Amino acid sequence: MKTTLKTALAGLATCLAFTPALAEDIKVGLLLPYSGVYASLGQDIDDGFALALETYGAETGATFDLIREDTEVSPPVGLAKTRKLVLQDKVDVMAGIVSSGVLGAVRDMVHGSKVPLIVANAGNDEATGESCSPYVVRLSFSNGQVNRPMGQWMFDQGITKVYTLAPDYAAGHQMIDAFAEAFTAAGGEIVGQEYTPFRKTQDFGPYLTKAQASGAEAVFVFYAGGEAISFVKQYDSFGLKTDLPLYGSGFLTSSLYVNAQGPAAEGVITALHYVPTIDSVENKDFVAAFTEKTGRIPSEYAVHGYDSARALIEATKTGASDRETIAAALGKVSFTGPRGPLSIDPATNNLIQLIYVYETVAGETGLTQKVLATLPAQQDPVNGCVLK
Amino acid sequence: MTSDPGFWILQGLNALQLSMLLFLLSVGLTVIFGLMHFVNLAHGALYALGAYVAASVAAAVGYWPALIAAPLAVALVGVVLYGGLIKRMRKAGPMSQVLVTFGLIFAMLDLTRIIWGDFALGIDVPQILSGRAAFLGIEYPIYRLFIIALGGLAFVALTLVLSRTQIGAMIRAGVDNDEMAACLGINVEKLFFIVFCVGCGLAGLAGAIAAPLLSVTPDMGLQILIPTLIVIVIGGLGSLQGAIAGSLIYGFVQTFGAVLAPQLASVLIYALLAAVLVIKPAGLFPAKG
Amino acid sequence: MLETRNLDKRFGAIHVTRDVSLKLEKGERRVILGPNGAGKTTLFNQLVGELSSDSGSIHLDGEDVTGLSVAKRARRGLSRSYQKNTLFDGLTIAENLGLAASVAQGHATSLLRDSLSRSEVRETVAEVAAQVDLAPVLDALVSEVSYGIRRQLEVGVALATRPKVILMDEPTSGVGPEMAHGFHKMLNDLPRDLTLLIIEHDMDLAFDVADTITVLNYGEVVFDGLPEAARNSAMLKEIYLGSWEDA
Amino acid sequence: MFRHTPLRIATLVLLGAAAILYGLNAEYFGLEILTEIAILAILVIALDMVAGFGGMVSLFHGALMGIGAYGFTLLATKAGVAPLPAMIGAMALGGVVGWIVGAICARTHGIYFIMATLAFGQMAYSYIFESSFFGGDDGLSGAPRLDLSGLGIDLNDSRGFAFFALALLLAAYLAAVAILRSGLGRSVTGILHSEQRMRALGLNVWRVKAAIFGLSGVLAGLAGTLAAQHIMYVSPGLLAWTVSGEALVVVILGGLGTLVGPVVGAAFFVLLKHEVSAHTTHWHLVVGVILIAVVMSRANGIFGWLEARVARWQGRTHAAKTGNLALEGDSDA
Repeated sequence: MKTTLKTALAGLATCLAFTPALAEDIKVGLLLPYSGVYASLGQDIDDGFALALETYGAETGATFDLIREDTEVSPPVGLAKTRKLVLQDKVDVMAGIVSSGVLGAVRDMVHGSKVPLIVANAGNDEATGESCSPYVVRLSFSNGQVNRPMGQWMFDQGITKVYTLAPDYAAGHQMIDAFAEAFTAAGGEIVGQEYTPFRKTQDFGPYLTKAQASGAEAVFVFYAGGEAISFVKQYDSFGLKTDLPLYGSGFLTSSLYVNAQGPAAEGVITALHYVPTIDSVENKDFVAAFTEKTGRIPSEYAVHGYDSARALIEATKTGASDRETIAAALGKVSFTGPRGPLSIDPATNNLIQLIYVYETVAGETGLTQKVLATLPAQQDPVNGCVLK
Repeated sequence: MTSDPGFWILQGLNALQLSMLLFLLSVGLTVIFGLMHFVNLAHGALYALGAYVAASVAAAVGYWPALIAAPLAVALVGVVLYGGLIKRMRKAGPMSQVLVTFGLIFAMLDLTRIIWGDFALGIDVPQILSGRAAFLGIEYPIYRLFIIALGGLAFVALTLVLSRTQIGAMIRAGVDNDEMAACLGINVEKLFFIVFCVGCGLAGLAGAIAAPLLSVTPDMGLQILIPTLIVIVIGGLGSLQGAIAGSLIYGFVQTFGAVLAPQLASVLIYALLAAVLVIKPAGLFPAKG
Repeated sequence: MLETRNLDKRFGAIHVTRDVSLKLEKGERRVILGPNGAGKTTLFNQLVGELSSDSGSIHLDGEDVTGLSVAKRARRGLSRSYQKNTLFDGLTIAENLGLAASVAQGHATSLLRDSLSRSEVRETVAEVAAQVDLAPVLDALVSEVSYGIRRQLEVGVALATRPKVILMDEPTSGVGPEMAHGFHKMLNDLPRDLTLLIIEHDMDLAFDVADTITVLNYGEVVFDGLPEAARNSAMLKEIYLGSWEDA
Repeated sequence: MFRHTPLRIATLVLLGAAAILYGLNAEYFGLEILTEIAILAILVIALDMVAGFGGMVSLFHGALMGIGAYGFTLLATKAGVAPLPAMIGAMALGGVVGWIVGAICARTHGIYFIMATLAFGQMAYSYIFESSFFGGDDGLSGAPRLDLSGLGIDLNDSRGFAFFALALLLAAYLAAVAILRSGLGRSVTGILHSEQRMRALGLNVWRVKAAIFGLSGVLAGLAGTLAAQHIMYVSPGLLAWTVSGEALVVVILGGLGTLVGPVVGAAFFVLLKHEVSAHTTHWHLVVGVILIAVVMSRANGIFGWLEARVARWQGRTHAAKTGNLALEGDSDA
């Protein structure tokens, strides 16, 4: 077997080279989709992670040995790769995980083996709710966290009747539920809801026609990736944008693919925990460094990777160097990054962060994000989480 | 549900638009099958290729050249495929064909990823096709009307070609009985070649017109493949009427299923397919009696 | 034993069999003659049920089997052989015969043991092999043996179901006249209570086995009687000379 | 009809020895691969039973495996059934669903059969994907592994589980051989060679097809229960049509209708996938090209090619010794 052979050779090489044994050589397993539909997200996270190690690596005495594994966005594959990292490579810490399905699949393995996992994307509420674990620390977002503030904010803008649309899977339901709960609590009314078959809906025409006939004042949606592109373009082509403004979770008009949506995305107002146009020193430095390194504007995914590595570095600065101590230290990190001040919620291990409401507008070089409001740091409800 | 007639007209148009897109895609596949008894699972991949070529050309020189370049480029790929693979696999039986073209799907999926990357692409439609047309008290996107018109035009044109021209007569004879057609002095090889390339070109055209509507992603070919297969199996392999009937059935069941019974929509069409196969195993309009 | 009443079959505008009525007694050997396209094979397909009839009825051993499926008719004792070899090519001769015998003896869906290793199946295989002169080549693969042996096996497979009636579609098709006579001798040696309906192309060969002769032309029965009468019939000579030979 | 040729036995013994040797020495990931091969091998044996011996090219087998996996997980977690009866129940479920689908599709042939099975597979996939009872897209976790500690075997250990999977593979193989050699198996082969003739002999073809499809479903269900225990998690991806397609690819790569070939194919496919994906994310391209090359070569897969080579070599020596049987008959055709 190639893998076995490689490990053996690597071991041999280590012996021969006789490097002075570093007490803090930390093995990091990166679990990301390098192929499949989310490969571009995986790449952004990976680039962000690498950039943070370059930028802040010198601040800690530890060195990091990265082992990359492709999860193929498939839960079984992700779980197999996690097991490999834990049992064979004996990593000290893992980071990554784009899809909630993969996170759900690996959670028990992570918890049981007590190897800390820094979640760098997957947003399912349970991961830092009822199935939370002291070994799972999330540096990205939770589905509820991103959308809940929009409920109050939209009501404050004078919108009282909303129609919602999302793909029919767990994340879609969680995003919409969080928004709808907050919106109705503020006094608004959800006049209609539709969940479209996930990854099987290419033509949103029938649903848009329904939304149009619903009597709503605005539409709130969650879509991401290819579905987001189709949705925004079709929404615009039906001419709904003027009479029935489009709001949503910020993934709808992510900087990663907003330019594929073109002018159709102009004027769409969404909320997210990061946009590349945040006006702060930390963010400007980050955007400049990332753009120089990759030639791309960083997306929220790049920030997830960047902050995940940053959190790991912060944890090692406290002297943490093995599974147990890193896990403990990760739960206590706090720093100010491109998205503003971040800290980890001691009750759930989810991070606490600001939410930005932004409008997609035409800029000098394509579309850009105009921040309309910065909503206060969001902490999720405990949702039955007991960290033990 | 609403009693506003405009709502139902709009949904009818949505259904028709989906049907026409599927028709463009399925007609090539079904005629290739009827004539050559060849099952080309890679048809969806050719559609994706058409969309990518269209996206690239449109980004460089605009939409109209893209609409012409995409079918031509895909037809050219068809020429290569025919010479390299299809010709040799014609007599190999359905299973070998399914597998070779399954391999092609794998290969083409990764090739598009290597050439165009994983990021989704989009195309903007020209001014004349953007915006909406108002009629019957409703407003409907012009681009979608354009798709309906194009599909309808393709149906009329193909019907005329098949019923009025010499090559159409040859194709009908070939579908009916290829051995007999060969006896009548028809150059069957050449006929196959032409039909295959035209079929590929139509898939490319479908990709090009779908590109501005949907997002262009590497797996769009896989996503459309199953609906296309359902269309031609329901309609009956090898027949033009079958392709149009299957497309309309799929388009309307899918659209109104989504509107009236969203929970059942995706299972509904498979149940319909299973029912057709059990009751009329050769489809509703089989090419042969 | 086998009787048809007014069988009809049309393919579009073509009337393939027209008002065919036949009656075979138990143990009767009847040969059906007729030029190509006379509807002989269509009639066979109707008899065994591979084609449904437009009108008319079929009776086997006194029972109306018109509406029954192919398999059900076969289980009631109606067996057939094909003009074009329809054998199990990848298997041995013994396995071909055994498969037929095991279907007839009801072991074909048994999961518990190999149907071919059952003693009653093996007995049948041995008997049939003796009847159709296949005993020496039982272990040969069908794909390895000569065409003539395959023709013998074609009849053997039909026999192995131990039927009451066998319909043989040109059993000697494609073999030379000398061998065809040998073939007919083999048929004559079959148990006398077995009813045979045989399509034969060559008139002379027909007289080897026929108790009675039926002639089909354009789907209609144009002659039904004893071989002697057939030999002297002017009408048959005309058909024979007209379109027979060049077919 | 399935025959054990010396080549087949030799291949099996070699494969078995290699698997045991490897299983005793491999590290964690190697054991995962071994388990993956064993599970895939059971699935393709089930598929070869119907496709290779019965001519029923099914795109429903991924769904059958998924049904086994979901059935097991639901019985063991939500219904609180012990793992062993849950396994048996899930296999029975695979058998029943297989029988029903086989019975319905038995009327269709060739490409229509492929399409009909595809339709049923997609129906099952869509249903599970969208049903919250089945956990939807996120799937279900918590599938337990069988407890064999009474026998001194720890299935929570990768090595223990890998050998458990190998043992079940052997059992599945022997079951398939027994089925193919039974009266039913003989009839299935008869149908493959000439469905028309079998019908004319009085066989109820429909019943035989449904029965073999059901039995194949039991084995596919077994593969599913193992997959669920292996990753202790099930997701709708198990039922996707591409899983059935890949299983078919493995059968073809290995050698259709040889039973041993698909096992070889499973080992080859899994190893190839891991080798290639270690070097590039474009492993689909490599697999696609290899598949095209194998099918285009007209050989019956890797093992079929080997058998043909051996047969040619034997045929030469055999003919020299005994003379060709075909020459004995007095052929004039």
